[in-house]
Amino acid sequence: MKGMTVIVKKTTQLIAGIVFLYGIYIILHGHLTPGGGFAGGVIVAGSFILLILAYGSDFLNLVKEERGSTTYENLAILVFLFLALTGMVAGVGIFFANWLPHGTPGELVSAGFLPLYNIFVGIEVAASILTIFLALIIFKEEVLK
Amino acid sequence: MTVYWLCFILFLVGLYGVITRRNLIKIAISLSVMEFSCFLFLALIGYTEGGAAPIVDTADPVKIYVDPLPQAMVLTAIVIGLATTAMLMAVIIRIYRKYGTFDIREINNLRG
Amino acid sequence: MELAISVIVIFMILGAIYAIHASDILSAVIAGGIVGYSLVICFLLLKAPDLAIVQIVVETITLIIMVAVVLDSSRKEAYGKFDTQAWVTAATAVVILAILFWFLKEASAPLAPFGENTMRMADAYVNGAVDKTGSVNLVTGVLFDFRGYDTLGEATVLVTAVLGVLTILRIRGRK
Amino acid sequence: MRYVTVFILSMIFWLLITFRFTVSNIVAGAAVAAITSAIFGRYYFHNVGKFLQPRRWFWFLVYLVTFIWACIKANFDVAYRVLHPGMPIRPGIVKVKTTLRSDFARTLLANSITMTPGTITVDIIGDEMYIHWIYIRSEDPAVYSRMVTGRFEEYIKKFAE
Repeated sequence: MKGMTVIVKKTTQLIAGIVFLYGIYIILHGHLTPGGGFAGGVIVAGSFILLILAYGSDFLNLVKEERGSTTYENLAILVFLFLALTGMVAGVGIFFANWLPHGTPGELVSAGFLPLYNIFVGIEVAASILTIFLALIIFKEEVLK
Repeated sequence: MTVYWLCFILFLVGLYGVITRRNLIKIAISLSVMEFSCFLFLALIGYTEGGAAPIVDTADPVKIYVDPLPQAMVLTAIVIGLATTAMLMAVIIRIYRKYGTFDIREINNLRG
Repeated sequence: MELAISVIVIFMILGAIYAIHASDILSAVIAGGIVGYSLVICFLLLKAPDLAIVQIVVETITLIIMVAVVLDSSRKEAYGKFDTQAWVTAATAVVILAILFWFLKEASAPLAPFGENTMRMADAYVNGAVDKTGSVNLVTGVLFDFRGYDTLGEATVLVTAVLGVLTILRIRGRK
Repeated sequence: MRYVTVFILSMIFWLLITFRFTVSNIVAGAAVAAITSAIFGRYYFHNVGKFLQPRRWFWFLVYLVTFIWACIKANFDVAYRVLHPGMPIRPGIVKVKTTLRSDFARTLLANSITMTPGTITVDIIGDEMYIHWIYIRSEDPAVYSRMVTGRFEEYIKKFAE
């Protein structure tokens, strides 16, 4: 797949980082404002999709990237499961127990486990959607060759 | 009550597309139309007249909020919908590479 | 409120009907986008900003994937003349739709009118939820604390779908 | 150098969208900005040192004023063409040769031309820009290049090259 014109490339250089940062903001503030791991994860994946669409598929050394995103996805869901299991080990004995101190509602560091769950679900969703997209692109490359 | 009926009509339009069309991409579009009508129905059920968005304002304890439960259900369903649509697209493009057409009846004939 | 949402839903129905009957597949895909983006406006009117954010991004990425698939293959609708079998299918569809509509008419009678909360259990999720979960956003509280199992299952479905896509699409195995 | 620029810009953006100045927020912002600069830093512009010269900022302000004025004029022109009952339009695509060297300056010029109503940059191939124009006033390349690019080109050359 070829990239697009120089206008799109230069604008992408400026914008992609900001889109990524906005996705992370949505993920981290999921327990305070609208949004959360699902919305932010899709936005983070969107910033990488923007880079791939603008620069073409030779840009990111694709086969290696797909292996990386699959690894991140599986690791994220494992950590999610592990965080849920800590509730059983920590003496509470309940799956998905929120045993960390809750803090003041409305602060960035509050609500116990919920920000951590948000972060790992965000990584998982972003890696999944990126993997699907990369699989489609690699399939196209292999067929055209 | 009209809104519920219109929402169900949207579902029926999607079902009509799935039954009568022969093009695989149109079947995928009709399936996502059915998905959207289900999401809309759940969000409609959770709405309360005069309610605020479910972000608690700690300064104002007597506010009414809309029901957060259907919203949480739909939130997961939307992302699953994206994954299943992408998987459907993968199957469809694989079929196109093998048979060279999107028409399901032609594919049935070619297989024999 | 009910009137505004009704107008938007009628618009969505028209878009869906056009998407089903268009003769060019690319315009069918774009007309399907009408339905998705109108849904975003409905969510905003129904006071569900979380859903609106997710839906607008997901719809965009779905459109990108669908347009990529369509541009890569044929744009022609392979639907020529209306033969006997097509008439039989259409008649079957109309009968099924009529039966389902009658069923809706019967089943929607005990439903509360629009705007009154139908669910009795909503109180447990709203009142005192901030003290129980510590999260100001009630949707996140329900998603990860009250109903954590659902989210875990959803993540599993996502991983399975990705594995399915990789299995279907990779021609050669990895070296 | 590029990484530091991206870090500072991300930090400013983070503080603008969150807008609360607690310790935890600033620490989180620094961490997020570090991740962003680590991933997206290598795709940023190469010579960011030019941002620090005050001369360029002066010419940037001049360019901004000219651009807004040209935009207002073009708005009225297009509104006249739309509302006139005879619809006096003569659309077509013209080829304009640009003297700008760097890719960033060319992108800025193309975006300025696109944002003034009536003209749209379709593509840049080599040195030549292909521009769709709602009313082609002249067919001589020297005259119409002057009309389309206006004074943007010299100002952009002064602050972005």
